[in-house]
Amino acid sequence: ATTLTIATVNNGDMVRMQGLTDAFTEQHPDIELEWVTLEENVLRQNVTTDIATSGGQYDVITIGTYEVPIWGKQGWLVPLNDLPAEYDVDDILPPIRAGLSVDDTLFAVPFYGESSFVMYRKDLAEAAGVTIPDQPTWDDIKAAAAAMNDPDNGIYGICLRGKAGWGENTAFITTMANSYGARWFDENWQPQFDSPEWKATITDYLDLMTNYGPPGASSNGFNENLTLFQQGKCGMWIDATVAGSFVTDPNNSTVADQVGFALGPDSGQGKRANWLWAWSLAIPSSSDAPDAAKQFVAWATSKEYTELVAENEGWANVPPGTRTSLYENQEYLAAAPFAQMTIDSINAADPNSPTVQPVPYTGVQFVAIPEFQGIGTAVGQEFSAALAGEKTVDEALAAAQELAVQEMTTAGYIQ
Amino acid sequence: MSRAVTPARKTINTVLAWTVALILFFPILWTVLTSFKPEPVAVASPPVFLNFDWTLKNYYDVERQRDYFDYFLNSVIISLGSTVLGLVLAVPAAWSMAFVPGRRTKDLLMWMLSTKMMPAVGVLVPIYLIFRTLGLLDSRIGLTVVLMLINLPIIVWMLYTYFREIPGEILEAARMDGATLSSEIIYVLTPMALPGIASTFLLNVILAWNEAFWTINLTVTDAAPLTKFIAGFSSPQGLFYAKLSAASTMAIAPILVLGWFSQRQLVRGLTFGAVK
Amino acid sequence: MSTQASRVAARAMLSPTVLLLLIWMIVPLVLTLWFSFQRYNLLYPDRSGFIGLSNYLNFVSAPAFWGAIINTFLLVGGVLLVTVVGGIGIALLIDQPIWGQGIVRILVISPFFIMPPVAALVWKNMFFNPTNGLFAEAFKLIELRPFDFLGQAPLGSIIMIVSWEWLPFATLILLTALQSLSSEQLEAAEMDGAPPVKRFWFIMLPHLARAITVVILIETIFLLGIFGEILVTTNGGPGTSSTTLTYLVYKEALLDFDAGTAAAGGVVAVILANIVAVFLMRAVGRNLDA
Amino acid sequence: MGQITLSGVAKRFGEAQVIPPLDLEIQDGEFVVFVGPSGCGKSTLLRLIAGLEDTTGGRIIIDGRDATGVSPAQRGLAMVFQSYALYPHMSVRSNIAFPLRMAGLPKAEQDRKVEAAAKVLNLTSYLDRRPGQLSGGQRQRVAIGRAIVREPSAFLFDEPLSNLDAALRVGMRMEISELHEKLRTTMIYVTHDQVEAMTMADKIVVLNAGRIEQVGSPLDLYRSPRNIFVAGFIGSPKMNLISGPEAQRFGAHTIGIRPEHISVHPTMGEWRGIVGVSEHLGSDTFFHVQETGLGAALTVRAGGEVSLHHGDTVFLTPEPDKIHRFDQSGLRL
Amino acid sequence: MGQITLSGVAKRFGEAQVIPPLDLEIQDGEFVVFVGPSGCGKSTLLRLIAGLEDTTGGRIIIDGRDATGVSPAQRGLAMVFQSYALYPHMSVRSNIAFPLRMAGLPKAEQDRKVEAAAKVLNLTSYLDRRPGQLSGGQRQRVAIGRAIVREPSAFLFDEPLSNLDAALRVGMRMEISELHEKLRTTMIYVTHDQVEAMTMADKIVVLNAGRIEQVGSPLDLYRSPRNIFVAGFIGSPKMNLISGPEAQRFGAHTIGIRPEHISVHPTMGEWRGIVGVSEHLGSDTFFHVQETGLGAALTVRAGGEVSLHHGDTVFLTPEPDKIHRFDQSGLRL
Ligand SMILES: Nc1ncnc2c1ncn2[C@@H]1O[C@H](COP(=O)(O)OP(=O)(O)OP(=O)(O)O)[C@@H](O)[C@H]1O
Ligand SMILES: Nc1ncnc2c1ncn2[C@@H]1O[C@H](COP(=O)(O)OP(=O)(O)OP(=O)(O)O)[C@@H](O)[C@H]1O
Ligand SMILES: [Mg+2]
Ligand SMILES: [Mg+2]
Repeated sequence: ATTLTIATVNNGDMVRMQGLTDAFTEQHPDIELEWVTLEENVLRQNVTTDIATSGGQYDVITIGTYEVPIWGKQGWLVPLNDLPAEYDVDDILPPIRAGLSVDDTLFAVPFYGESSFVMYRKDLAEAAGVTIPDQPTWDDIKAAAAAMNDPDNGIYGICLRGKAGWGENTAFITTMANSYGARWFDENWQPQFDSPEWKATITDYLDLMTNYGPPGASSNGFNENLTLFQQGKCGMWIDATVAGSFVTDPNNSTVADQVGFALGPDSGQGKRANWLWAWSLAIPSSSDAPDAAKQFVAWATSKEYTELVAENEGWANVPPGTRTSLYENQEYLAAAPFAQMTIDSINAADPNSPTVQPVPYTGVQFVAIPEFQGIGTAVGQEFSAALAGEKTVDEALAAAQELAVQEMTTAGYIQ
Repeated sequence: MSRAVTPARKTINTVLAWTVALILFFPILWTVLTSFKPEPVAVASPPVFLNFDWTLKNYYDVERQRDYFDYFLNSVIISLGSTVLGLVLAVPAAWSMAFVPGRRTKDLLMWMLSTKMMPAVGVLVPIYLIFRTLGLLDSRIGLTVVLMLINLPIIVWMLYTYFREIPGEILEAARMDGATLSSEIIYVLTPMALPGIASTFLLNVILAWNEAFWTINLTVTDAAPLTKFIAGFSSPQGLFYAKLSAASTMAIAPILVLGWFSQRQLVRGLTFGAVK
Repeated sequence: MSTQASRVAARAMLSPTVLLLLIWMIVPLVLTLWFSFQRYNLLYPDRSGFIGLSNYLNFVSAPAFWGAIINTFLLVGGVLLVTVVGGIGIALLIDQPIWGQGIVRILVISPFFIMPPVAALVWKNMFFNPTNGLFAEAFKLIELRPFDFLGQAPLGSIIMIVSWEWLPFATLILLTALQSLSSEQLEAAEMDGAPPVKRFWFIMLPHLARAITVVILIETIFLLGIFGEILVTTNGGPGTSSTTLTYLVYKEALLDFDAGTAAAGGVVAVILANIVAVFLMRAVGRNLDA
Repeated sequence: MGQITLSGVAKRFGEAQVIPPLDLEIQDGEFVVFVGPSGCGKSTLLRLIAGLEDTTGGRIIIDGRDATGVSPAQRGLAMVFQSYALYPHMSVRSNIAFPLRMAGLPKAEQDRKVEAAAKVLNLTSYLDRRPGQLSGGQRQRVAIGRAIVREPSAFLFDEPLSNLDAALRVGMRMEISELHEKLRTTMIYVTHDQVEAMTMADKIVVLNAGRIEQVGSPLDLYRSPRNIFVAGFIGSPKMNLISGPEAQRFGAHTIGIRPEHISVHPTMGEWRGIVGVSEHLGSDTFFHVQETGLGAALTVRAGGEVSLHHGDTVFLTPEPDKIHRFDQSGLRL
Repeated sequence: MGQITLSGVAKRFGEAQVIPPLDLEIQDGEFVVFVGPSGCGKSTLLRLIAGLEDTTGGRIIIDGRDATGVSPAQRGLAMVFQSYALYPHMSVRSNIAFPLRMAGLPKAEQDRKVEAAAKVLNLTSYLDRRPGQLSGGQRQRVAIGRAIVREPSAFLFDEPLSNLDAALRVGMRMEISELHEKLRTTMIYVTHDQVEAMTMADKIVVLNAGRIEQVGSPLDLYRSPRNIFVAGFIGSPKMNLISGPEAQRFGAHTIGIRPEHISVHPTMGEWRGIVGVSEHLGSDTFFHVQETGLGAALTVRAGGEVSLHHGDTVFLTPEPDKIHRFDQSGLRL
């Protein structure tokens, strides 16, 4: 029998998939599955080291929209253009599919996709006498945060990511910057942290967080904020659309029936603060069982699998954000109050034109170059230092600019 | 000083010592307690100590997600294997250094220790490439060897300090009695140094068990020990304190229990020559 | 016991260990040195070649570099201070006759058995977390605004975690050393009119000198390599306020996958570690011989 | 001054009564030696006097003041330990100065006193060494130096010479005796070496299982031991003890006669026996004479020139006035 | 058999010539004792014979066979160490059986031999104990037992009794002598205790700084020491040595006279002096007589009954035929 070693990230959907693979192995008795489930950072380290050195340890890997284009270009991933017809590649949401392709060659299939949006507490908003429109501006958000903030009772107006990391605070702040008209690099790859747009972004971000945010926000990531929101400690939370199902899950959320959703805010410049991300399954070229692996990834991202989940766990729990057909399914739309907002958010994101001004890179909340992980994290650390009160806005931006210039020069983008 | 300690004095000491001990132990206790709480209770404010609905659900969830036993087995194999292998190499080496010391013996020892100063992250890529070439990635053997090499200097040093306490005359006596070198080591030295060897063994099993860089980076599934197990629980989505606690408890319990049962040997031997 | 035969045997029995360690040291070191002069980013297999000292320049001129060196010393020094002072205190305490000595000892040494990742996760989430952590709850109890440990005092918090992990080790060694102090010496000092504090200062502390050096040596070796705790708790931040040298190398190696710069960083770290080592070994060597 | 009185002093460790209540009077300036077999309580008694152990009963009076509850440092006594108990990390000078430093004496005075003590003890050229660099005898002298500078009212020694080799031991023995001669301070000295006891003591206290068997001058004990225990303990080689008919002939249950009080003759004498092992020391020869019909082999001391061989028959004659007689319960008659 | 010949045997440790080339002949069955001051090379010489150290020169011939390069186990010698060097983790039985086990003897035979040795040494009832549960003397017997079972051609002892207390030492001394009497195997015995040397040896080898000062029977050495070193070393208390005019009167550079060969008289005699420290042992008294005008204090042995006090004037008379005369270079005239 063939053994597939599958590296996955330890989030709820992936863990759920592990529980449902009997269905797959029954169909494919000659394939055995071995799971490596890791925290995101560890997963990325392990998988990158392996794939870059052709270690050949994995047959299926879970990677994001950031890695796929880079690795695809390197020839490290097996092309997936030959998936069977019943897979219905065309059903995949176009922005997602675009993010997972290089020159029209698909290198990974999406397991779930997400954008970001605003989640808020209807009850608190009502009590505070504010309304949050479905398409809010940052001013709306500020006003609402101020109104709902009640730290003496353990309720904070807004929870945002503060923990340093290119996939953590940098991702969020980049989308915010996009909506403020800022960009990472100009067309000559010159870092732009010295621009007024960035200064406005960070100033507002810090204002929000220091005035209305929870304590210790500089170490809050997705998960910390999720916990806070589920405990009812946040008035608003702007984060991944997948959180929609968690905050409305009565088993884990104390505020399940009080959550409202809105699109990512804008500042009237035509871009909204929302990202695009898909955890996807890909097959390293170094895999020794690419065919079996293909069968697996096709199964795991198929409509059939979606139905399987729906059958076993309910429609609210199916992996969202990958297929058009899902958002046409009435059962799903009924079970998932956040579904419409999710698909709208996804469709509002454009990896090829993330911000107001032109940029030389693709990616909404990241820059799809290999150096971005390092730079993005280092910049994120500066922001989190500013959030922790260690630096002023200007110092943080100056430091970000300096290190970005240095890295980009070293990497040869800036001649 | 065997003067009677007054009961008052003893009481004060006892209270103080217990306070310190409980403070130091509290994080572990809290983790274990939390592992039995339902997730919402785990983050309840104010914190709940004992009066909650004790549940094994977290353990069940954790076990359902991962085959704990596979990881556990790897941890056992790798930590015991590397320690035994290390001892096999180190006993003769320490014999040489302790009983036939040369002018350079001290330097040699210090050099061995200095090999531990190389930051592991800096050499990960070279080692990974070597392992790939040798086909040792994700193999218990490879990991065992690496952990053995990492701990070898410590093993040698510990054994060296114990051996030096053994009077050379006893080995000479064995030699006069017709023992060959190997009989001398097997029948005389090793049994005599047994407390020291036991303590070395324990310390290194603990160090190997808890090693979290090479074990995470050089394994995938086949050889993955409990450190890798934990790496999958550090922050999943949603409330996770209770599950994290359950996973943590499962990862540390075996070595903690081993440590408790053998703490006497460990404490007795843990001197590194600090006590003459 | 130095007959020709035994010397030959000694050399034969020492050589496997020495040889293995030599290989274990030399091979990665040589490869690291080689990489450190190469442009070698795992993510750009095509861009490679000799680039002289650029990697070193990059590493050393990174904005975080000097801060990292200072942080490294602060971390190592801080943990050493806490564990040695605390270790002496606890050793003195549990050396006294008390009720339940065995259990107290078991409790005290327990943190030593905990895997560093678990320790870091538990401390971070269940203690330091400013909204859900126990410390926050404690602050609330005394009506204070919760303190954001990892945000406001990142290095201090990490020192606290690492000290917690290493305190038992220091305590154990110091306790054994303390127990080896002949009671006659203490009695002599008592007869000589030294009150308890002076007995500690003039007799016990000098007696512990050797043990303290050993604790410092062993801990330093392990502490210089610490980055897992940092990774889990603060990611080196906020800013670079908890970035140490090792963490910086980690960042190059496993975040940027820049094997070349990481190698250069590794070499720099090795050099610095060895400078520390030379001082340490001198001190220890002297203390161990005496 | 250094007059010490123990009245009813007792010590028990848990269940074990190590010292049953005992009384003892030590005069100022006396050199008192405690002897007895191992484990008889010599050290314990000394430590009770020093204050290093608490008594479980009775009172210790030092110079007329009840010192029972007083801390060791306050009793004004100095102790020299078997292991020397020097502070290994301090120079000889600092070791000797330590009690003065603790007493808060000015530095200059400390130096003066240390120099003076060093001179007395011939340590002047070693003052800057560490104890580890000294020979056993020198270490012992440092320990004594540390005791002297305090000008205690009495010195307590616990087997101070037992870690030294034979030759050094003889030397140090004399040095301590001379020191006593010079200082005339009370000294209490524990040993289990009876040569030390005999040669050094003004007064020997023989202990056995915590009880005092006899107190007296060395020659008193040698000449008129109060019981068989003391008779056997004092004198080397041991006194020959004979029970049975021969003893009854002297109207006693047991008689004792020391090896040096028996004369040897090849052809005539009181007892007949066969030479066993003989030990020639040059100056003397000790013969072990077997098959005497007295129920035990006798040890006999003869001059260095006497030449007898293994298996020779000899005749032995005790000096009649040197025969010790003991009753059934072991007491001297 | 156990005839051992050293010819030109030398040993250096690095720069230090510890043993300059020396020759020595040991006959089969002899009991040879090496004595000398600490550090003179006694142990080193013994270890050279045992093969535990390599010689740096010369040849060691055992029973006519050149054993210089032979491993310790092959030389057929057994050694008893100062520290006993018992295997603490083995029972007494296993300790004694160890050499047999190493030689691969069948189990039954091992048992037989162990029982036999245990019987000789009175260890039968302790066979199943661990060394840690034995007293010092018993341990030493086990060490000897381990040596006996190998039926070696010679026994080597390195200060086997120096860790025992005085009383036990005397007993074990006799036991070893008796063992030699019984086995008649060559024994080489290192000690720095001259009483042991005198009482046990057939032949004493006096070493000084690695050189042999004199070889001879105990009484030879006592009566006619070849030089001042031997004269001072053998005999206790030490021989009194007098140089200067008084020695010239006897036609020598230095004369020596032992304490036991000087008689004391309160009013008349050859030399006049003042009594210093006196040591009363009961059986004997040693007086240290000062201010004799001879350039040194003299030690004098008198009977136990003689009563002289510190400061008394006494007169001393040496026995003329017991005066030893030495020339300028210290050699006997
Ligand atoms: N701290 C203690 N706890 C219990 N028993 C003790 C303690 N110290 C001494 N003993 C017991 O008291 C008795 C007397 O001991 P001590 O040390 O006074 O004897 P000693 O005459 O000095 O012997 P030695 O000549 O061997 O030094 C012994 O039986 C010993 O076991
Ligand atoms: N392994 C060695 N390396 C260097 N020098 C040594 C060694 N062993 C012994 N010596 C030196 O050789 C000399 C003789 O030592 P040895 O042990 O033979 O003396 P010894 O007569 O047995 O003394 P003791 O009576 O103290 O046992 C000493 O000066 C000693 O320092
Ligand atoms: Mg004692
Ligand atoms: Mg010797």
